[in-house]
Amino acid sequence: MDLSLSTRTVDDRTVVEVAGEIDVYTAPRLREQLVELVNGGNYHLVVDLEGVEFLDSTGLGVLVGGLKRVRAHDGSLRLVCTQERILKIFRITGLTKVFSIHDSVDDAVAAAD
Amino acid sequence: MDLSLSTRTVDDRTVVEVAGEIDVYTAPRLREQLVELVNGGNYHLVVDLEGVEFLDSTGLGVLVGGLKRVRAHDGSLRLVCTQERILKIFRITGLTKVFSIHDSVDDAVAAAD
Amino acid sequence: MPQVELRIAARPALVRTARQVATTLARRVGLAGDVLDEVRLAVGEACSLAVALVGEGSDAAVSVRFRDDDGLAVEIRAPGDLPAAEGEAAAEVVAAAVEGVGTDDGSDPLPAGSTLMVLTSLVPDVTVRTGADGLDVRLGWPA
Amino acid sequence: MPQVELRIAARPALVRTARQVATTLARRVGLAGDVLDEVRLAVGEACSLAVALVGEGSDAAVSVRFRDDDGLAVEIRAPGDLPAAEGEAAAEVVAAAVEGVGTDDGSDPLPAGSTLMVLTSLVPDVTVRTGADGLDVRLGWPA
Ligand SMILES: Nc1ncnc2c1ncn2[C@@H]1O[C@H](COP(=O)(O)OP(=O)(O)O)[C@@H](O)[C@H]1O
Ligand SMILES: Nc1ncnc2c1ncn2[C@@H]1O[C@H](COP(=O)(O)OP(=O)(O)O)[C@@H](O)[C@H]1O
Repeated sequence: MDLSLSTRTVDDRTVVEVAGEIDVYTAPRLREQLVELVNGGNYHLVVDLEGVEFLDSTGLGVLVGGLKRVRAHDGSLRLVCTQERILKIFRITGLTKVFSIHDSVDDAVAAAD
Repeated sequence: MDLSLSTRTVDDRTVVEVAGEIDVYTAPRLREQLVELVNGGNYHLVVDLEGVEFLDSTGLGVLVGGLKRVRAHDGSLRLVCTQERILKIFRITGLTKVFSIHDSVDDAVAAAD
Repeated sequence: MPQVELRIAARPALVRTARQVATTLARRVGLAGDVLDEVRLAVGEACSLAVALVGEGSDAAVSVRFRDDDGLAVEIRAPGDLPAAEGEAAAEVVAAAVEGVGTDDGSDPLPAGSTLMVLTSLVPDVTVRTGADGLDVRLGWPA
Repeated sequence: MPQVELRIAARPALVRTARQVATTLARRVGLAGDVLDEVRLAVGEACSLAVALVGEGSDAAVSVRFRDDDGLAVEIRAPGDLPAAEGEAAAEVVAAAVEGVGTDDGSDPLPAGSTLMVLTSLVPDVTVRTGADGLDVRLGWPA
């Protein structure tokens, strides 16, 4: 399955719903999406990974890159993920300490910054 | 999916139910099964291909070989197949004229020789 | 998917691997439905011939190359020193080379003729060639 | 499945193909459940590194070899003239060689460090080596 991206606004947050595989081939499209949002003044992002089937370290790199970009504007990038196989990769690389990871989009949107 | 074989008796017919892939790797097992049945005096066979996902010309060769073996004993080998993708291979190779192909095991068992 | 090559040892069990890779790549270039089944079957047929030709004892590999320049092109090669022939004659050359390999145990001969029938019926572009460098089967599904 | 080699052109799109073949073969040797995911991820990580190292312009191929002597062994190789190093040092060599390749357009650098973290966490036997003949990553899942 390829990558699919869709974006919507919930309260003052921008939710990016990601589905499919985030790897060395598809990650550039996710990066472009995040860069575009930040360039468009959206500094509070929620990236919903519930539909993600595969995530590798290139994908992690893009998420870390997105986090740096929003932080440069005092923004936030929160993740939504309950899938054990995806969470495992964040744990292995120590990124569970870097990202706020939520159980649902509602939770992530409600979280204070 | 690998090949699975199961054999049962219906009236005076021996029904061989085949499931999975019949190819150059698995076909020898089907051949052994048919040879064993014929050696055991079972000359009226019904080979049920409804569970077959893949059949190549090696598989066809084994079925033709089985037909020759039972015919040497005035027996019969009938096939059960309604799957278009499998029937197509019999059609391409002209084997629809060689085999009696039935819509159900009941039909095949009921058919007179 | 400009260039993928799969090299398999000459073992029947690996023909399925070649079929799976072929199906994956065919889907990738946008083939779908019945054509996918045809790619799977045709690549499997060609690889079965190639594996039989090389023989299980050998260290030589069967090569399956995929290109997507225009639709899908798959080239299956097996090494071997064979008389030069093309088409049906090439299929007969392979059948003769393989004959006796697996038939002494009462098994059914490899149906090289029906392999070719399947290939020519299913594949828009087919070339089967034999020669001093072995067997070369080219299958093409133009876009 | 004694010996299968997949050779892919150095294109990111083909890393998925390598992952799919790896998963297929891992299943074939009897691996299941979480381990399958781990094979998929680890082979993908190593191939991503290898593809980045070779670079898209190049004609050189990335090679992925599979053996099943004892569990599953996968060896990923990419040509290149690199300083000799092993383990973390080798990952740094690759990171340095790749650096600047894809970063001038504001993209994020290839996380060679986290690649190695993923590999060493997931794979029972890992060796990463660089040298005059390029990158060599060996992954092993003993039976
Ligand atoms: N792709 C990645 N995979 C795993 N860890 C990463 C990745 N990119 C960065 N990190 C690590 O995440 C941590 C925090 O990253 P970040 O928030 O960007 O802070 P910094 O500005 O210190 O790099 C750092 O320790 C960094 O090494
Ligand atoms: N594997 C095969 N695939 C396709 N056709 C085959 C195969 N094996 C045999 N045939 C063809 O099937 C036909 C009938 O076969 P069979 O009943 O065994 O008769 P015969 O004894 O004349 O070979 C023959 O024309 C033969 O060429």
